[in-house]
Amino acid sequence: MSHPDDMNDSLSQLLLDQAERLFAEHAPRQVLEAADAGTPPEALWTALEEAGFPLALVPEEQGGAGLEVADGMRLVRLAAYHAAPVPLAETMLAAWLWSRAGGDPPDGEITLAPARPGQRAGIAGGILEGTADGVPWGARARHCLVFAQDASGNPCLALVGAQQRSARPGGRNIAFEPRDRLQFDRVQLAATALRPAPLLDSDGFLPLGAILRSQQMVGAMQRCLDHALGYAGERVQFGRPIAKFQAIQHMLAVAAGHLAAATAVADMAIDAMTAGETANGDLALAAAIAKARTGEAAGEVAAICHQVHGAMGFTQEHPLHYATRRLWSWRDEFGSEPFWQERIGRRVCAAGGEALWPMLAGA
Amino acid sequence: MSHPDDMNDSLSQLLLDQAERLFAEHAPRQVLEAADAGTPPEALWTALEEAGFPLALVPEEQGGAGLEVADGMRLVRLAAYHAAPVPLAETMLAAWLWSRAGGDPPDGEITLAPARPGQRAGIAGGILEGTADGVPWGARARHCLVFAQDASGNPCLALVGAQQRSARPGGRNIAFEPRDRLQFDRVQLAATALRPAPLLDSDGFLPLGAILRSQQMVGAMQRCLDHALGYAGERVQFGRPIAKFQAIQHMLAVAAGHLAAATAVADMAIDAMTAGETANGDLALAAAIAKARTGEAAGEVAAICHQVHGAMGFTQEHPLHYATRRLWSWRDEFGSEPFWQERIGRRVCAAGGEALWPMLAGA
Amino acid sequence: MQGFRFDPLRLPPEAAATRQRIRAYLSSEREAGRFAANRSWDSFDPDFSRRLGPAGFIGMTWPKRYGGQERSALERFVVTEELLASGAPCGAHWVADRQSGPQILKHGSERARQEILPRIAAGECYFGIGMSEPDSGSDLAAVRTRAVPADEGWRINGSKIWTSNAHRAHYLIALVRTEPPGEDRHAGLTQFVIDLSAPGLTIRPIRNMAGHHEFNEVFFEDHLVADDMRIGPPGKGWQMVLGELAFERAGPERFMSDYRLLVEAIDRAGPSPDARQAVEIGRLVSHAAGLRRMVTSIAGLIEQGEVPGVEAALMKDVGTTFEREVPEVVRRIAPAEPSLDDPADRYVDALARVTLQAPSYTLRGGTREILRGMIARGLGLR
Amino acid sequence: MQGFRFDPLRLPPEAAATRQRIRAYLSSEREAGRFAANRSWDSFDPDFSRRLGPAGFIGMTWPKRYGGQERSALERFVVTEELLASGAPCGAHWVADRQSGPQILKHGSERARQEILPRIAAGECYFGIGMSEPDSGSDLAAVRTRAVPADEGWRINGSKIWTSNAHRAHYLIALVRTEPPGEDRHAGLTQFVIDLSAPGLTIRPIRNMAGHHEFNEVFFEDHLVADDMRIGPPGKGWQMVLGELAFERAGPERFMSDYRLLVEAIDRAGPSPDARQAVEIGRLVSHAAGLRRMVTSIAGLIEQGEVPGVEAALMKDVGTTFEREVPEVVRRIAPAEPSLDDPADRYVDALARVTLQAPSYTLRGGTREILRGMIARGLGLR
Repeated sequence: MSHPDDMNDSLSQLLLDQAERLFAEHAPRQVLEAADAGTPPEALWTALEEAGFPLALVPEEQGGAGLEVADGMRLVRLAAYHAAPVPLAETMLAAWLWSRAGGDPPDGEITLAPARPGQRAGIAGGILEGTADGVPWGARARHCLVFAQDASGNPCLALVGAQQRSARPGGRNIAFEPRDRLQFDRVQLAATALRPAPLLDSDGFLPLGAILRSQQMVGAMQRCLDHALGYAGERVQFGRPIAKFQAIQHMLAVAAGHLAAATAVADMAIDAMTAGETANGDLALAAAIAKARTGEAAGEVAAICHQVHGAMGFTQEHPLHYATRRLWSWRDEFGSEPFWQERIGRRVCAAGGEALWPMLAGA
Repeated sequence: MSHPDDMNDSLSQLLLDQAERLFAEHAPRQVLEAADAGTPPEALWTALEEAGFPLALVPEEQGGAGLEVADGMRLVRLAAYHAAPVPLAETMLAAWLWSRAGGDPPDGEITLAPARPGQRAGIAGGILEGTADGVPWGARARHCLVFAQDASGNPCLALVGAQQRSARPGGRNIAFEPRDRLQFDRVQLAATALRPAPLLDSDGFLPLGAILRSQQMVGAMQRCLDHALGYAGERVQFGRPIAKFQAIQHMLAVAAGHLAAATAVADMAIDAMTAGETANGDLALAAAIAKARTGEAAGEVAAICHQVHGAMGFTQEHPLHYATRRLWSWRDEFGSEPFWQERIGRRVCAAGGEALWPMLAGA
Repeated sequence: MQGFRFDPLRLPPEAAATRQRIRAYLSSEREAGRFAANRSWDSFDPDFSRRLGPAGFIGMTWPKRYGGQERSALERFVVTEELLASGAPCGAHWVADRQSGPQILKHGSERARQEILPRIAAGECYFGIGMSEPDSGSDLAAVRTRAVPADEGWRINGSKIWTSNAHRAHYLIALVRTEPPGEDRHAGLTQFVIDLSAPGLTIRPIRNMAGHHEFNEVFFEDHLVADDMRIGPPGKGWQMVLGELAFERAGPERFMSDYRLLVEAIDRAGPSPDARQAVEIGRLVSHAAGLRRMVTSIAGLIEQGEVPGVEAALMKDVGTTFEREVPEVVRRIAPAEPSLDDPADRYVDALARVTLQAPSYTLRGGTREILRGMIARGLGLR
Repeated sequence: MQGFRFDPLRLPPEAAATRQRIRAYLSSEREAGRFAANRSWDSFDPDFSRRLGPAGFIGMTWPKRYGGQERSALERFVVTEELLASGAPCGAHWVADRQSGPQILKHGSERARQEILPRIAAGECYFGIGMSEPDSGSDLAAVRTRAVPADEGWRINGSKIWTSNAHRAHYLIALVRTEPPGEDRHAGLTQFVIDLSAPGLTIRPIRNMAGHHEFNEVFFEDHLVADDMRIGPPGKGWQMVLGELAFERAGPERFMSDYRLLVEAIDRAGPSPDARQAVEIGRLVSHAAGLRRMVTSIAGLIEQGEVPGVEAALMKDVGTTFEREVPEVVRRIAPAEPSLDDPADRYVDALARVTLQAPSYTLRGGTREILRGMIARGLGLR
């Protein structure tokens, strides 16, 4: 398996090489271990900020790097490949949205809330009210971008500082990434901190969050498969590398198939995001397809790669789990597979069987 | 793989040997081909009647062989192993039920109606009214045992002769077994042709029919696996029998696992039927579990055995399809897997999580 | 992944135009009642093909001098996927258009090109595949049918099996041994175009388990073939066949064989499905969307002149796994007792036909086991 | 199937009586708040085991003179399945009761029996498994730890890995090489009971990916073991280990490791589940019912003194496949973001723990691939 950056893409090789070196230097094994134990990787985040990655998608005139969406998502995959324990993806997305809403994104980590289906926040008279569970790095992020609807149902974005919300920290997903409960208790927003939300409908951050997690799962699956291919080539049993056993070969072929399919739908979601910048792309459907298919692949790839690694992959010592625990966490965040599958299915059924093909191939 | 008669059982080896010889003589390849083409295997049925198999479960004093239920089900599996294209299972069950209702079972094929979920017949004033689709050998059977409820909802059995119902023949399942639509159009029943139904509740024949099909699927799966094991040992590719490839070995191991699990639940259903003779055994749950698990296994075993056989198994020449087409048909008859799974699930959920274990292991 | 190329591809504007053309054509065919929907690329209907050819949708990428349209591989791709989506009966011309014609164009003699390609493009000339033999299915290099030089060209003895439509096709391309097997078992094989109307051939039907006659065994007894019906250099048949297989495996038919069953199941579930139906249909659609993008990427490789062997193997493995799932999933959310005797119920009919056909999806064109071996080699495991 | 014996078995009346006894015992334990439900046989709780032993539920089948109850294997079986169903933390005594004790009873010296078995039965003495080594996991015959005769018995050098609880158990049974490897690679191995408190041993913890310390690597440096701590004849360790593995694989824990997650999921779905939840739960229950019957049949074989090697392999393969499915199915019908930080939500907690544990189900006690190879041998394919 190769690195995400083997793909042909428009992001300069320079930038991805820089990111690669950055993660190699600042997200080595010890940093992942420390993050698991509760010590945030501050040097990593500082390095990312110095490289301008958190604001990469923000136009240059708003203080960002003006990176294209596709290249930004490539960076998200690479960060996930390295299991970088920071809210880089969330910050990139939040900053991008805020800049598109006309705001200048602040420095520091920015998270997104609500992040779960069914949770909502409301705005009335410049006052924000709501609760959100499972917010990524919710207690630690310097800012939280909140999706809320006003009394007329208009989608808005509110940029809320750390001092403005109360947090119940201590929750983590099974990758030990912080997932906190935030409460917005009659938060009075400054005029510049509340803007009409671009791109979003009543689903709030769910579709774009689902696309983020899909990209991340692609990166983490690539890492799993790289681990498994390496291990299968080295591990000798019954006098030969286990890579020579047909059972191992076929399992890994299946995993490669899942990864290829997941990559395809994750790419498709990037196209939809890109199209959404200029036209009314069908972001919701692309997000649903990406998260549903990628999440399913994540479970399969994680299972296969663990099976190939045997007991070794089950240990804390072996780095496989940094990828697999993220897959098992991310597939359930911003809507699990059935949540999105049901969305797709209802839409397809409502349109009828003959309408499916134009939906897939274009009208 | 072995024959069904390798099991330790109480049926005399004599009787099973006799059945084995009978099927070998009267249900050879040509008979199966002819039945597929629409020619009923009359000699086979005559031989079965002469051997007393259709009435095997009927007490001796009512003209039967007084066979135990477990032994009768063994015979059903054996007939399915041989893909015998006759309604032996249906007749055995109908005759058993009718005799338990106090009637003397008639000669000839007896079928069961309704055979599908959601279809019902009614009795009022000795008059039977109803329609049933997909009735096994419905047009050809000399009698049809009809499950009907009277105005008070009491379950009844009506024995209806061929001249009393109208049939729309010509339907077949994909094993080319007749599945006809029967209409009971104000059928006036003689007093001796209508009796309170033993063992049955408002589900009518569904649970017992499901148990029959489960036994049959076990027999047909055994045949599939026998075919596949034989073929894998003979077929040479890349210089060795394909049985020596790990991929083939593991596929067949999985199939053997499904068969073992299916056999276990089919045996469990036999116990419940047997218990039902004397006590109030939990027939409905056992039937649901048997059909759900056996039907699922049927799809997996058929798929694996076809994959092992390659193109050869896909031909009419190779006998594999006599078993697999039956599996694909039977799994959907008398309620498909989801029908029964939902029944189980609703019952389990209604009782709560802690009640599951006593349900599985006994109170 | 090393060597796995599924790069994003945006179809060019001319492909969009072609899509509108073939859609309009298929609509008019359907409206005129000229084909029953819910057929697929294994349904043989020469009338359909004889109309489709003159309409310009067969041999599209070939030079005009051989009856082609000189269109891009991407336009051809669009036409194939639209044919599949509509359930058109494409079986008569499918193999000729997909692989035999391209082999002749690329590696055949000028005579073969001139005599055969225009007739294929006209929808009048059909091909079977002559690879497998009774003792060499997955193990193609083990073929034993032999060709020896003869006055007029070559004399062939042996037999081929599983040749779809040999009884109603005009030609097949046969892989035969022209040199005794040596150290390199892939050496010494050669491909020939076989005229099925010529002497020295006997065709034995092989019915499939649904009772249909699609397959055949073709016996060669001193069958003579001219040297200019050879495909590629003598002894290089293995390289030829690998190229042919990449085309055979690379198309959208490797995940769309039972696309029409999915369409019928959606309509069976109706506009207000229950949660089970919605979730399962949504899942299948998410798979189909990924596969369509993968197969589009492969079409892009073909357009660039690549031979996407490993990518095609991977797509076919994932795609046929999906095809195998479709009937198993839909029967669970829209229960029915499958039957071939009730064609008026299009869902039940499609379910029955697919159930009986599905085992072949993971066999024909390379078994799942062969494909996974190829993928594993692409991953560096072999 | 040839050699696959899953004969129907009706449990005898005394087993029913034992079931009532263990249920009453577990109920009183639970009511006294002495164990958190939703643990399993991988939860190490010596306090629980030290109560369970004196209550008569450990070493039940052994002779009374070794602290046993002289109960049938079927009664022991009933106790194990009830422990698993209740989610009791059985990890401390599980290995000793299941396989180490029986090995000592059957093949150990009189001293070993007298010294060790009564302590196991009292719930005070725990065992680890000493089979795998860093370079021999699935390929057990490749063990390189060596024992050579020494004055007092044998001197052992080498290491064992994945020994659960070596840091808190009292013994392990180690498979070591006592003769140089020859033609028959299964010959020349011997099993010994290793006292983990004796000199010449170093235990290195291996944390699992959830951060828990269960596994260890155990290093032997001139570790001395008395000859009467040998299990079976010298050089016959392979036969010993096969018997031990049959017991290791034959129990209900091979499909019930995450039974409590299923229980929690049922309660999460509630008494009026939607169709999806009902169907999926019903499906899992149909699997559990079949597996329970299979494992009951195996208990019957054990009661008859058989060593059900292939049946145990088959049941473990089917059973662990089921165990792997449980979390994947329930997360789809009762969505939740799994977390270890919210123990009050018993479903989320169980889902998180099982998700992290599940990869081990198809590895520990023999990988899926090893088991399928054994089944294939049982089918006559190897």
